[in-house]
Amino acid sequence: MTDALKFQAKNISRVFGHGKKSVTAVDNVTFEIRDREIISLVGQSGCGKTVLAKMLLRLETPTSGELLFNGKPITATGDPRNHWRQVQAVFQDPFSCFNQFFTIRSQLKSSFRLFETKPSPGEIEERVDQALLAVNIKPKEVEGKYPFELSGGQMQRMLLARIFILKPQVLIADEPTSMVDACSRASILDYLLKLKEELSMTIVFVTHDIGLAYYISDSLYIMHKGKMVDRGAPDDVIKHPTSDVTKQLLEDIPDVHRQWIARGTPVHAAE
Amino acid sequence: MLRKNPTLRHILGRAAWYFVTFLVAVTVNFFLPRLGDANPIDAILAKTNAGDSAGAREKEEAYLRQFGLAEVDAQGKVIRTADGKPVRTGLGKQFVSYLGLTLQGDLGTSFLQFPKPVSEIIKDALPWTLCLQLPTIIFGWLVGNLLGALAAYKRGVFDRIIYPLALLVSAVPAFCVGILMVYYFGIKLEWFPAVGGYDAGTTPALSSDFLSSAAYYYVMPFLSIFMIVVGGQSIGMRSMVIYELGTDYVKYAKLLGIKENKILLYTFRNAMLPQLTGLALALGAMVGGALITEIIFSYPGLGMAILTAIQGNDYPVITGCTLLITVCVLVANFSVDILVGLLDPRIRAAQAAESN
Amino acid sequence: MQLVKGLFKIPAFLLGLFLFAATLALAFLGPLVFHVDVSTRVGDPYMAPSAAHWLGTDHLGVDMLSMLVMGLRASLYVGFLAGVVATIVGTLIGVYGGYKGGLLDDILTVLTNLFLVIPTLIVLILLSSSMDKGRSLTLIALIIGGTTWTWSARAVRAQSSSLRARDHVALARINGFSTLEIVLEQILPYLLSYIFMVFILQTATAILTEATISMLGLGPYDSISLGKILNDAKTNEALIGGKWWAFMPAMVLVTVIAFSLYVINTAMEGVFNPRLRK
Amino acid sequence: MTVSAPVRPLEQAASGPTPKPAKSNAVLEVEDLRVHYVTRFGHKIQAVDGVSFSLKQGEILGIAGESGCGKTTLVSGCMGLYIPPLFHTSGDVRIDGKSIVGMTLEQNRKEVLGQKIAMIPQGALNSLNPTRKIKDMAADMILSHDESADKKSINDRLRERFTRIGLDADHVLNSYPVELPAGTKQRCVIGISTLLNPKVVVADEPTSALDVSTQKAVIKLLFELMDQEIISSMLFITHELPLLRHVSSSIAVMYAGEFVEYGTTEQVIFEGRQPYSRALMGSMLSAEPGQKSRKPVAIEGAPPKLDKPIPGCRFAERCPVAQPDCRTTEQVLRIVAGRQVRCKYADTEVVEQVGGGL
Repeated sequence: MTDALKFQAKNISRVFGHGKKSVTAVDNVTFEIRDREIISLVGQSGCGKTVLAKMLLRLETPTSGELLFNGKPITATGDPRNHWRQVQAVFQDPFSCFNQFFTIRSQLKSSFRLFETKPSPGEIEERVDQALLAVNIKPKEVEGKYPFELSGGQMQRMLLARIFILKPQVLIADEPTSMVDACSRASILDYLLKLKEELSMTIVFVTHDIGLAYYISDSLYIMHKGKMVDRGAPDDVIKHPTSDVTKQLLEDIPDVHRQWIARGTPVHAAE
Repeated sequence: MLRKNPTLRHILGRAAWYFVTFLVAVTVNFFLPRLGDANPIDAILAKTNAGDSAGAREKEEAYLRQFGLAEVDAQGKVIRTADGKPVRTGLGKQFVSYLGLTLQGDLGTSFLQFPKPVSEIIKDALPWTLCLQLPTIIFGWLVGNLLGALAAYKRGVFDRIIYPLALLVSAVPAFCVGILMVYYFGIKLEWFPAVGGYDAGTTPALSSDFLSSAAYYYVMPFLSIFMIVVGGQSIGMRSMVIYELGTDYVKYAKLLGIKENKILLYTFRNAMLPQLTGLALALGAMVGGALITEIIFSYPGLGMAILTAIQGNDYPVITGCTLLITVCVLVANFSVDILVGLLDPRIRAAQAAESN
Repeated sequence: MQLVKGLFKIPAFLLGLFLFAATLALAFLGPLVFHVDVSTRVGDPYMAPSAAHWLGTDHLGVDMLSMLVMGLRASLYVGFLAGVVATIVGTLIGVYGGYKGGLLDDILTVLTNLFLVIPTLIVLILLSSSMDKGRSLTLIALIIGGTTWTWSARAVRAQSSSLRARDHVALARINGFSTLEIVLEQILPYLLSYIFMVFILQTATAILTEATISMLGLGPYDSISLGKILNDAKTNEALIGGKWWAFMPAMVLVTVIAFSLYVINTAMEGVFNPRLRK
Repeated sequence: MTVSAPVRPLEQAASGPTPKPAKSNAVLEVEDLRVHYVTRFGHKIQAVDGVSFSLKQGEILGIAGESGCGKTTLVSGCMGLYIPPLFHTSGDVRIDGKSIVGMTLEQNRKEVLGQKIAMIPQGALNSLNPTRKIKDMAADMILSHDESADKKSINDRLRERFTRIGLDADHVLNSYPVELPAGTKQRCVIGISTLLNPKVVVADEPTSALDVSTQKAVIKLLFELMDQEIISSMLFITHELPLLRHVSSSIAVMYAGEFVEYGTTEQVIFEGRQPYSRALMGSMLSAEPGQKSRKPVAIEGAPPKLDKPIPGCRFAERCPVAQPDCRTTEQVLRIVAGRQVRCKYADTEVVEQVGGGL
């Protein structure tokens, strides 16, 4: 089953606006995502990676091209909820991901509304506890707490706990590390790996940091101005980048073992 | 040329928008009074018909023609049915003829002061209203913004006095300030004339007698509107300046060691621009409030003209005045719109992006 | 909750609340203390205040205090009804347009902007002058509410369209919430304090507006209102004649209501809304 | 030293990375600085608690730590910006040998800010006045420090400086911020901050909101300003410790208001002797081929709040190798392996269990 394709995108594009004002966010992109694989969409801000992720989530529709999920068009099931049972997401800003008027726990519990057969109340409580423990949070710690009472790292883990409850086939992780302190990024990535290992999940990891992508993924897609400019297994992409964009991205990472920047280099305007 | 100049294109776009708004206002002006149960024209016609004298008949004929209420023949005579009732034109046709006349500047004839044209009544009243409201609102806006900025910047005692005071003044309805002034300064203390626009002994002319008496009568209505505008504007400006003082660019300017008063100018200017937009939006309300002030002081402007017209069911005068006020407010809005675009680079950039 | 507690520590808020409660008390508890009767002439026109008639009589010789209580009730009724109408219409249009976006939002925005620049008072004058006999208090309230909603719509729309882009809304969508549920659970709670403030302002504005059009002689035919008392005083020369009791108490009441509501609103804004503007 | 705190071993040691500053070339000297602020609820937070360092001519000092470690408060303290609710508790800050503590705000503005010590802010994008042309804001900056400057000379100076930092001076100076792309705005901010050739430049997370490519361009520009001797020394504040490998010559790791390790870049990055700085390094990821097998370890929890004194080591709560006595014994800065370290076990193998090592 490992070679089965989860997603297949054939020449998909997404254009916003129309006429002279139109902006092409995703430009004629073709790719596939295999089962039980972590793929990373890497690129600078504004490269179209988030729009692409939203299309996989069925929150945006491609303006042209074909997007298949499990071999069928993504819109084949009329009710998008069928899609969301199988494809879920965590977002960039954990603080804006929760509704500040409800407790964390009640918001986690609302995930169960996606279930076709809703478990009993007792089972719901139990499964929430399990999910919290899976992301290393003692259920007591957050009992009765509201989102603003937790730290950014904790909130990001709450989002992941939600995924442990829903157990979707595919997880779209849109920049889940960019709003957390540098030293807690690693733990977020570890949970993603855990989801893949323990729940056989397929994960789409969206990031601007090729280093993080390299660490976690089974294949890399490099995007630039709406186009896919490079792709392949991480080691191939890193060692033999075929596009200048990838080379530049690699070059720009402040690696401790390599000469990264030198005093006295000429300055060019950064446009 | 239009392609090259986004500002000009923006101005033309706004002008077109305001013209559409004007047409809507004209439509509203025509249809609203005809919605109700008491169509004033019918009421007036009933009154004139009651006499059934030759004079009344003639007057009725004039009304019907004037307002396009009845079908007329080639000679301009009203066509009548066998029992002498005029053949009424449809509402749509009436509207078309009303629209045509309005765009030509013909607002019809007054019922009460027949056959005086509405435009003449307005011509007498308008200068009073303009002279009272224009300087008051502009001057009050400036002073209000200055006080608000000072309150926000100085905080402390200054703020603790100005702010609640402004809050009180702005909450007091315009007519209450007017009533208080008429009662205390006009009647009890007799410092100023309580009502009217000029001495009964003088007639409107460019004589020094008339002008000095007009100035004397001007003081109280001016002050009463002025206070309200100052109060409202200073509250808005205060919160805008407080907001600006907390922005990143102010923090950065402080870190650069830029002088305090320079930074203040930054914040004042940037806080002023949204206030300008606020002025445009508030104009309608201000003009309305000021109309009531005119009535309190029996000031011979449009407010009094409307009041008299309402009391006498003088429907052409009512719609004429309301239309004129609407047009004034639209023109003022349009000017402020353009002015903000010219003064604020952020809005200019947004406009340029919009019209590309 | 902490915010609400904080609110009750602000002196200005407490002052506003006290003043407003006092006017309510006068309107609804007053009749328990003194006799209210506005249909009987109890004395000569414009009798000065006395022990029997604490605020004297009006131009017809009716007890002024009774007139005030009834007028106050009418004004509060108009303010409340118009405030509710304007807030509901404005919130519906604002939330819907802001959250949904698209063509209908564009149309609603154009419509809102259009009626924002046409002076409300003018529309009110035109409407009221055409309804000579049918101008009941309720109708006036509905007309005021129906013409002033544009302010709330504009304000609410701006807020809800900024909320729409937030991640918890996207998360609720992929959680299977319906649009209605999203609006009710994800958008409205954030707007609630804001909508309440809008309602307070709309109420204050409606009370002032009613007073204004009553001053123009376009007041309700079926009721006394504070504006009508003022209009009567003005047309029957109480002002020129120095009969202060005929207009001063009504004026003070209008001012106190408006002032207390404004103060409550400003205090709430300071607590709930320090940066929401952005 | 007037503070009667327990005698710090540091003061006896003369051979740290920053030996007791010789008056000759220390530009910025911070001596046992303590800064506190008062919260809305009246709690006193000792955000900077006894920090000492000195910055030499031509040196770049990196200050690293998580958010909530007191980095930003330290910056305000160094600039003399004691505006309530921020207060100076004790200690001294000297620039060019002259103390800036106790100056009035106006004196500080005129003589220190922008002139001797300048800040490159975190969010450069909103730092420029949106309704003022770049040249006017830059001119305001010059005029605020030198009232006699005439228009012509200011103009020439601006054109020369903006050209030197790689901008189209004529176009950029006559633009409003909204008309410029983000990268150019960033550059303008750096240009304006360094207009008066300040002795010390403080870069407070200048790159944290940027993607890697823009980050590199910003650091390149700062380097060039140093090469051209427009600026001479710099404090570089960041939460990404590895970045400092390429930026600074020495690094101070800050935790809970204190320096916990302070040494040369090589020492701190590659052979840290303090659990926190080792953990910081160990939590970072790298894209380098061959590094994939190395497993980064996150530091769980968050820095303490500092509203009440913490007995013992402040990091003990989160330290993976905390020993029973760590929570009770107060830790002092002492010299271990040629750098200052605040850990009782710094010279033992215990610390080496922390962080994977790179």
